[in-house]
Amino acid sequence: MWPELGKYGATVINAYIVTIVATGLLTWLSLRSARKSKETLEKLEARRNG
Amino acid sequence: MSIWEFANPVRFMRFSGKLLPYFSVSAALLIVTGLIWGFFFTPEADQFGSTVKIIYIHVPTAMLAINAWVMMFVASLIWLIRRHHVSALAAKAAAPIGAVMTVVAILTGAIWGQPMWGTYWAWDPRLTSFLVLFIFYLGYMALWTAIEEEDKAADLTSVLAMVGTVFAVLSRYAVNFWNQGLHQGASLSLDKEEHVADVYYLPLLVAIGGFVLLFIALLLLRTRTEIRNRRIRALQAREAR
Amino acid sequence: MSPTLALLARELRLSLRSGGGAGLGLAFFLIVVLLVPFGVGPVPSLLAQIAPGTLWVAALLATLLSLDRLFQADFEDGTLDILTLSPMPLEGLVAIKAFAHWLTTGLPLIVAAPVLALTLNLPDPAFFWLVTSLAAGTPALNFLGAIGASLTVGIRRGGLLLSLLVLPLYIPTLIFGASAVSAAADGADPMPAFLLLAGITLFTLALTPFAAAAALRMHMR
Amino acid sequence: MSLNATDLTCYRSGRLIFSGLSFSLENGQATMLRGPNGVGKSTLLRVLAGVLEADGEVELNGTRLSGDRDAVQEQIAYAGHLDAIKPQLTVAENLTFWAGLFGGRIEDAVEQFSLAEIWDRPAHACSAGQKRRLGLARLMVSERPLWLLDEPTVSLDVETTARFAGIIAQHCAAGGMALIATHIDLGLANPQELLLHPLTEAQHAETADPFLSEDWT
Repeated sequence: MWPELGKYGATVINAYIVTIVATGLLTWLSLRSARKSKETLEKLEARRNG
Repeated sequence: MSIWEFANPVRFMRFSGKLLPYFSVSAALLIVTGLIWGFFFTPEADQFGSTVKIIYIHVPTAMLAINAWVMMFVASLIWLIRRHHVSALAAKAAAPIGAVMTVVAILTGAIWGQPMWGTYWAWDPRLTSFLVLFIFYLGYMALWTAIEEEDKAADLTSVLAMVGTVFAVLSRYAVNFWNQGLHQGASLSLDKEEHVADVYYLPLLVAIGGFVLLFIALLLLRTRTEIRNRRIRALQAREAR
Repeated sequence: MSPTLALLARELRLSLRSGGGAGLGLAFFLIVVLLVPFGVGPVPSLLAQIAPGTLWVAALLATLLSLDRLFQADFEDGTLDILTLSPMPLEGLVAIKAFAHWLTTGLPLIVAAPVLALTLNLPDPAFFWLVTSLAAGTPALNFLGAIGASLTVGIRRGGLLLSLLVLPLYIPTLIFGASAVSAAADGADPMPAFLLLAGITLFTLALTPFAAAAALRMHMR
Repeated sequence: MSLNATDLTCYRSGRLIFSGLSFSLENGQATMLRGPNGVGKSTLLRVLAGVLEADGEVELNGTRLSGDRDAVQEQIAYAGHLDAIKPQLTVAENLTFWAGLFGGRIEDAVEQFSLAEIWDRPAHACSAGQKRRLGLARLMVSERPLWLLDEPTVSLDVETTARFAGIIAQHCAAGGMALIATHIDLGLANPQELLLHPLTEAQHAETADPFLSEDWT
């Protein structure tokens, strides 16, 4: 199943790892800030309406 | 109904909230499909060996790195002309995504260059241009954070996006001139189109589609965050009065 | 006295007075260029090869040094408000201020560059092109700087941000300017690079007053 | 000449400063702009000068600010909180610069504001009152019909204030106009008054900021 990567194996794996880590980090940070702002806003709205 | 209806933040929130899950799921599906297909089920190329598999990540991220800036340029223009807040905030939200894509494109390019050129970094016009683009992203984001009044920040970053676009393009050609002028550039490049045969083309297309959808999903998510932050600050300012 | 001359005279006077920073850029230019041999070693052939780039990069950094005051003082003391009411359009005002800035920072560099080039062992045929390329290229540095200065006016610690914004804009000018000198030093034809350099400068002179004036108006409203 | 403002509404960073403001001034009139702190007097003056943007229309001698801003601005002299003086330059250099830029004559201004005694002094060595005199002298050298003055008498002594009131009266008598935001009585003969009222609670809630929309979900 695992493909034969030959002498360039490390190169290919590294490139994939870098990409996955970077986009994963970006997505995680985006989600985290989204959650934070959503919670803050909900608290504010609740206080305004309640 | 005109497209500008969505420039209203409230309407944008409703509509983007509905779309976001679809974009997220399809982005994940396409990226996973494209990358698995590319990584496991495509043959090696004569010239590149297994490093050809890097195109499935390098090409989409490089495309997004440039197109995110183009999108910021258009969004900034819309803000300057029609003064739709969502447009300015979308440009702000796109910058970090574009910057990360640029970094990934540079890193994957450098990692690929190591076995191909014998060095991680060659002042290849393409790599160099991406480095320049990255600096433009940094400056753009830094200007956003430096100005406290949001509308003023939107105005000024838009001007920077205009000027930056012109000079990013100029730099691209200048860098070409410079590299050829000084020494023969590395002629081997990862994303030269003639190297892409059908076997690689289809999974590449899927991966590109996946990354574009990922960009849209992240853009919607981050724009929503920016809109919420604006509302938070506006509400807090009103309470403080 | 015409408005243009009045403004130009005031700008020159201000930059030559204490705290104006006209001499500072030149001193900075000297120091940067003289530091390079300490960094790379005193080998004449090596210095000769890096001389064009060194001189151009140093010129670029020296220009940057006093840019942050270009509009800052006028913004802080209310002069900018009055200037917008003057018969001169804001675009013209930006152009004159940038031109005055070039007279006090760019021009001295052009004069000092050949002397410093001697210490770097620049080949003889390149001297003419060093001066010519700096004369054709440095105005672009000042005018592009005006964009950065107008964007960062009124920002705390704007000087650092200014460098980050302006330096990438300098890339085309740097490339063509240094290439022209290098080509002359190597016995090649410097004209292609020089013409492109001049083109970039003309383009910049035409574009930047509008961008910088727009940014200043945004700051004031 | 005449100055007409129609339905001026101004927001600063999403906050309403004043709304629906209309008034008109005739030539030969000095008008006191009055109202409590924070009511938007400075903002109004800057809007009229075309430095700030506002909804509504300003018309000076039939020229609309939104139509031809340069033509309107070329009839205006503005003096704000800041004197726009360069401390490195002498009084003479400061004033001749403004005269050169606006194309006016300096003799009258030097005499009226008694600048001769400090003529060659660097501006950084001047007292606050002297700087203010220099700043106001700019009004005369710019030779513009409409003066927009924001607290012009701050740091002036009683005598100079009286003299300045005389200068304003002179300017108006010669067909000029002046709109002056001030807390003190300048002692002008029958000046007009323009009173700005603080916003009501309802107006306070009013906002142009789409991020404060009530139908948020």
